[in-house]
Amino acid sequence: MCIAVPGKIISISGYYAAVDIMGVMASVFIGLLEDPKEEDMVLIHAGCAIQRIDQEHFSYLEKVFTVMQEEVH
Amino acid sequence: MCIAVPGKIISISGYYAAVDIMGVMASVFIGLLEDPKEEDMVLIHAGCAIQRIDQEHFSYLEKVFTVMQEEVH
Amino acid sequence: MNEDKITLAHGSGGISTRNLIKDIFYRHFNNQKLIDGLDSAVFEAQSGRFAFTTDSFVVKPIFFSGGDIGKLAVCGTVNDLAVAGAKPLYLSCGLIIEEGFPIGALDRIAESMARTADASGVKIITGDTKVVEKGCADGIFINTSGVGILDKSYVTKKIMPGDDIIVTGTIAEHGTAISRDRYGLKVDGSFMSDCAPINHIIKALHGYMESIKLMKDPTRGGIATALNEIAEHAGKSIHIFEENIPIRKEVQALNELLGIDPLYLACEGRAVIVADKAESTEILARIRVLDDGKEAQIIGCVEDAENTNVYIENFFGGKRILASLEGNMLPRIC
Amino acid sequence: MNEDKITLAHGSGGISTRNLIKDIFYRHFNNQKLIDGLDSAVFEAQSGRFAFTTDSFVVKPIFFSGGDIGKLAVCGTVNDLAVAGAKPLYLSCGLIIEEGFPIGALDRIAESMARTADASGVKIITGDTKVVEKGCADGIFINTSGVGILDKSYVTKKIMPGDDIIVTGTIAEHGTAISRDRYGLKVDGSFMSDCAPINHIIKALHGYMESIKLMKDPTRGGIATALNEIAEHAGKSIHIFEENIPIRKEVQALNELLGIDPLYLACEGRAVIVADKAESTEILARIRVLDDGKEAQIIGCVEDAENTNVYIENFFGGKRILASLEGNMLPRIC
Amino acid sequence: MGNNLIAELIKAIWTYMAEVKEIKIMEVCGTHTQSIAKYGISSVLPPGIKLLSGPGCPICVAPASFIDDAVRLMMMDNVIVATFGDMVRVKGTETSLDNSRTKDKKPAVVYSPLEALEIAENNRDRTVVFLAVGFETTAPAIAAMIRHAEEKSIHNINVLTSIRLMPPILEIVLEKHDGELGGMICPGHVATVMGEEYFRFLPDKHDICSVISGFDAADILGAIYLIVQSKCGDKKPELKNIYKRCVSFNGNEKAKSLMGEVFTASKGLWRGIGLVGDSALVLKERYMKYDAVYNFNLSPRDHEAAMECSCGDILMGKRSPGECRLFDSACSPANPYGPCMVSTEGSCSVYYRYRR
Amino acid sequence: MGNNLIAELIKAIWTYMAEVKEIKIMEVCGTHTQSIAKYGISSVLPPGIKLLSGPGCPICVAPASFIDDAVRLMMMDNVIVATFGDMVRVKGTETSLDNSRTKDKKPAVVYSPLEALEIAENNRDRTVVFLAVGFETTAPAIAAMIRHAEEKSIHNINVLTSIRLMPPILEIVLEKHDGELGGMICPGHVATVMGEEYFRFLPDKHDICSVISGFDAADILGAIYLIVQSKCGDKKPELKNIYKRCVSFNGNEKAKSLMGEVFTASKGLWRGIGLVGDSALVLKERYMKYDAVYNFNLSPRDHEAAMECSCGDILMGKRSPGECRLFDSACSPANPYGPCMVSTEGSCSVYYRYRR
Ligand code: SF4
Ligand code: SF4
Ligand SMILES: [Mg+2]
Ligand SMILES: [Mg+2]
Ligand SMILES: [Mg+2]
Ligand SMILES: [Mg+2]
Ligand SMILES: [Mg+2]
Ligand SMILES: [Mg+2]
Ligand SMILES: [Mg+2]
Ligand SMILES: [Mg+2]
Ligand SMILES: [Mg+2]
Ligand SMILES: [Mg+2]
Repeated sequence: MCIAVPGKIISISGYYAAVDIMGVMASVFIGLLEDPKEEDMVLIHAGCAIQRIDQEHFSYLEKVFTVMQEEVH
Repeated sequence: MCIAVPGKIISISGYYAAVDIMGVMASVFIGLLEDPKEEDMVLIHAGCAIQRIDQEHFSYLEKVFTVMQEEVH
Repeated sequence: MNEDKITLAHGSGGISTRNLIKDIFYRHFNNQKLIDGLDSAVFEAQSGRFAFTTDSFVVKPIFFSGGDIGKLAVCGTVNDLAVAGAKPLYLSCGLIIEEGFPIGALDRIAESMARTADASGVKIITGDTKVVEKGCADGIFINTSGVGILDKSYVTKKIMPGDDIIVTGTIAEHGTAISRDRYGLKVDGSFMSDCAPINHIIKALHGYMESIKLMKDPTRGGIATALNEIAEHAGKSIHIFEENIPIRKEVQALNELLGIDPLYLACEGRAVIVADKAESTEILARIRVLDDGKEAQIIGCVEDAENTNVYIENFFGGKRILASLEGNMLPRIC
Repeated sequence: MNEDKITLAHGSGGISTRNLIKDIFYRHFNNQKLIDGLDSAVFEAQSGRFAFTTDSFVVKPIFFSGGDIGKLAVCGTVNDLAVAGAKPLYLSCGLIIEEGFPIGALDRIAESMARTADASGVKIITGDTKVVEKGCADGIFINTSGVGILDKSYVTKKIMPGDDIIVTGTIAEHGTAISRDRYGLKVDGSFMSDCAPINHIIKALHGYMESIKLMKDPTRGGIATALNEIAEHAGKSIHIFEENIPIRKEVQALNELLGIDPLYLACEGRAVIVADKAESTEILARIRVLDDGKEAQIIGCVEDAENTNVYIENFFGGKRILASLEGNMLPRIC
Repeated sequence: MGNNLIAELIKAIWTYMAEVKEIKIMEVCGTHTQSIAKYGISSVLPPGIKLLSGPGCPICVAPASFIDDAVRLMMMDNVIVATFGDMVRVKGTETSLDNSRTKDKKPAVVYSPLEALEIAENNRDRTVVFLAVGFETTAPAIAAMIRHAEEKSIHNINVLTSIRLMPPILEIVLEKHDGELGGMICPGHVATVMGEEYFRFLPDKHDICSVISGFDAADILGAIYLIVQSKCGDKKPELKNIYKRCVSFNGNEKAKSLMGEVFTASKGLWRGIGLVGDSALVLKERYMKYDAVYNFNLSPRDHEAAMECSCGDILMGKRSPGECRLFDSACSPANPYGPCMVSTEGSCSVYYRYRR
Repeated sequence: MGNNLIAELIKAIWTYMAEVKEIKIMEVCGTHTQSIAKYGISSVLPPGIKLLSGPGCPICVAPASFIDDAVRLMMMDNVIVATFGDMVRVKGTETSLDNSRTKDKKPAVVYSPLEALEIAENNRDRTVVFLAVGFETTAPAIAAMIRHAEEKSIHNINVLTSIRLMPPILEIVLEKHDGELGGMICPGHVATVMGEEYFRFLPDKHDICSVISGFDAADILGAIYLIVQSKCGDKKPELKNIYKRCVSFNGNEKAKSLMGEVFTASKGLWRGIGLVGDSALVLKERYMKYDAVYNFNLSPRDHEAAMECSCGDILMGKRSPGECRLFDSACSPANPYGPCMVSTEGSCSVYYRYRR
């Protein structure tokens, strides 16, 4: 129901930010975020950043999987 | 200023008549004529018969010309 | 087909487009070159000189007395090939259709194209269908392009003073029928477009190609415009005798009623032929034995004035210049 | 030209039409066959197999990133001839113009057509101009038809399981650029139509024609639709490897943003080639040495399933059917 | 004599012209102008005969503001403008009906005023405005249409009138010419409606030989013959009627009374000429409800901005079209600037097509 | 492990399924449905896993009367209807925006609600009606647009809302299923906004193993892995979040508070399902001036005529699209009848394209 794509904030100007989405620079509304900053990775839906992406959790699934599989064996 | 063509009344129905204009049958308004009749030759302008044509005067110019030319010689 | 209107999907290039093409065009145009064709159709031909032409058709109304846009689209291109001295071989059909156009009407048009193509011995071997949004076109537009191979004995030749000018039939039939239909005029009488392939007429003149200098079909702009184009092409003036121009009495009458000059109204099944004087009467005779050539006439000849005007002379010697069409024809009353 | 808009008189067939044709088309297309042509253009050719194709172009916007309707109209037909294995020779140009269209824009379009024709070595030798009332068309529509002569060594051949499928460059460039321009998306990045003649690519493959089974240009409906057409033509299934499809990162990104599948977006300067496995890598190498062939890839191969489906498989072995386009592509958000 | 008549007439004209040498003849009616061109009449006449075209095209003389109003009405959502075809391409101050046209808002071209009424009957939710243009010939047809609307209680028909009368403008023409004109060919169809007597004032008051003529080649040549002949010897200028097959002494009484019932004379603005008293027909008070000027609250037409166009002089026969500096540059049939170029029978348009 | 993760996940799933044999898993989100199809997920899974698609496409569940109103508004002269692309082809009772479109009256397709506001700014003489459709993911963007309109005093923007909430409809789905479902893949982007806790009720109240997942192949396979794994041995159903990179415990507080500021929950009509209490977001009283229903006096949407379409059952996972008797006859992507066929992520449309 809600296509969203990740992007990186390059520069901010008021409610909008220039965001790099896999090489495409788009103007994205960032008024839904608390204190957005340049370099932040954000999730973009309907032209709005709806959340900051937590890069620390990029491999979360892999970690969970590894732990669980190890438990079995 | 006023293109008009001759035609012959074929049949009458109220304010309108079927008129034969050189082989074309057209519906023509005849409300401007006093007592129009079938077989009448009429002069048609803007979809209206504006006058009955007096067939007796068809050769009027020719007659005038002949008389005048004879006068000279 | 469980839908009755053309939708944008029919022009998307996807499944709907393919189905439409199969259901309508493959069925009616039905020939192997079309069905085999992918991006292009393929045909074989011997060495020679080829004729290539194109025309788009935007006629309103789409269905008119004596024809429809499909018949017209085939005749128009067949005739442009024919008057170039070519035997028409293959046609393309490019459609631009307004969203919402009735599929039933499209089917009738395709059927009419197929019938006319058959009658003139050509095949429609490649096509394209585009659909545009409602309001972005007016019903349907058809482009046909055509390829033909030239009669070996025919080349356009230098037009000389004294050459005769033949018209193969009565003029202004198409333009008059369309005007009548377009303006919804309440007149009876036989007004039918002359829309027809004329390649068989040209074919009948095969033996005379050495004496034929130039041919044209007097479509848009009528015979007046065609004659002016010939004069300009020849670099000579033309002298026409008004009395000799074949025109039906009813056509004359309706145009007089409307204040329109029939010399500027389109023919869609006639040719104007410039022929060497020495053979022009024979050529005329050859045309007149054909069913649709009975009304053919020599209407004038080429002259050697210093200009490229077309002069038209009437029964008592009154002469005027017959100019090319300017603007459009509208019914006049004043 | 002292007027700056197209009027109905420009389409009347009279003097205004003639002047327009001379001022714009004779000037830009400037070739003797066009100028000599009366009802048809005439050209000579040797015996052989000829390709004939037609397409109408109704693209909006008329001027887009990387091209315009005129360039597209020439490329489209040149490429349809090229992928049929033909050397493109001559084009026709049929215009339908809405009354009020700026003559300046028409001039730019004609100039662009002429430049593209030059670049691809074809001549526009016959044309037609119709003008329709304001509101009866949307700006300008262009039909081009084309004639080419087939490479003697090329015939379409039976497609066999194991044949490779090559695409000559990155996909979806045209469709993406047009979407960006049409919806006025506020994104930066290099989005340019790939609109270009590809006949020189096919020409470079002259030595390999014995090994080439079929070629297609994946225009309307994109590569997905072209592959389905090939599968249906071959009566075989096709297996594509998603990873091998050349697509620029920005194009991928913008389409992800819009929720559009780039496999359904038009290319206007690419070919899909079905080649015998034995020579496919050599053919690929031959394409890759060309300036505009560097991104060419073998994207999959023909299989012998019982159906004519196109299967697409991804990096982890996930497989699905890639159907033909249904309906139209619109940007999605949900 | 039959068709030979024409040859005889031409011969006689040449004979008389040996004596007369030079003569200017004005044809008042645009349809005469057109016939003269169409039949190539000038080409068979001696060079001493100069044919001038008078103010006889109702399209030519309609003021620019009339077109402006028509365009404005056409652009209204609930209005259909119905008109004779000729009016469609005439430019007003800036544009024409044709150039303002869109797919949905375009003029309905009619052949008869009664067709406009029919359109109104079939479109009861909209107002049809008929552009009522013409001279005495057309006025009865327009009057009949208004009477029909009244009888049938059709209230969604309006007329925007620019109906003009012949005698007042001819007075002005003849005043300016002051004896230069050798004769006048009178409009046969105006006379058909109004009667022979309507033009009696021409010889009686202006001492000019006048011939009421039809529109065939023989009719026109006959009129020229009579005028040229009258110059030989010392004859008093007369009114002659050689169109007796259509023109009676009193004309069409029924048509005249209908005109009188619906219209009244008023001052009228002539394009390129100006205001002329009693030269227009406008709706009588009691038919005001059909008047577009009244219903749409349009400004009265009582003056017109000066134009660069030479139409005024052209209409007066004081200049020929070729002498207008706009001719064939800013003004051509494809892009008419002045009114004489737009009607196919306007002097400039005819000159452009046939005499260049 | 990297890309190898996927291979490992698939292997593990096959291993567990040797024990589990059969399982039904529902993905609620339409974007999940689409990803599953796009990645060919089913093709790498053991045949015992049946993936069902729930009511997670906001386009699919908008009532027919909503489209009817949108079409009516679009046809008004002074209204511009702005919408996400997906809505354009959906049929209402009779027709869609697409099929009613003319050259001048067509929907403005926007990618963001804020674009609709821009259109309003640039067309001050017209009213822009934005078709505000979506779930919790989209609602904050719509709320932000309304707040912006307020701040900038733009009064010519309206919204026609069909915003739906997940929990109430999931309650209904799970009531009907009554233990048949082996697990639930929770919508990752709804959770992004609302937080992990938003779906806690699924295991707690309905005893179903639930995984909040992203949309990559690995994310989806990971969710399936976790669900299948949870069936082995006697484990208590849990809520798991493997989309931690986007989904925090409480979600986006700022977005949630903005939603709360602008919207309030209300009963909502779901196409093919009926009225569901507290399942819709509508404008709060104080933002009523932006409500198209209020401004254009539209009828409330509280019931819907029965449809022949099986959408209700499809949405519930009780039938597969192939079982609808309209499928591929009266209903296809080219001519969609029911809502599940129109969105490219609607169950029927996806099924039509990829699984036939
Ligand atoms: S040429 Fe044109 S501008 Fe000049 S007088 Fe004639 S109509 Fe008027
Ligand atoms: S196939 Fe069409 S009608 Fe049937 S359930 Fe799906 S969307 Fe509804
Ligand atoms: Mg989601
Ligand atoms: Mg192609
Ligand atoms: Mg042609
Ligand atoms: Mg032609
Ligand atoms: Mg095509
Ligand atoms: Mg021709
Ligand atoms: Mg083609
Ligand atoms: Mg093509
Ligand atoms: Mg042409
Ligand atoms: Mg008259």
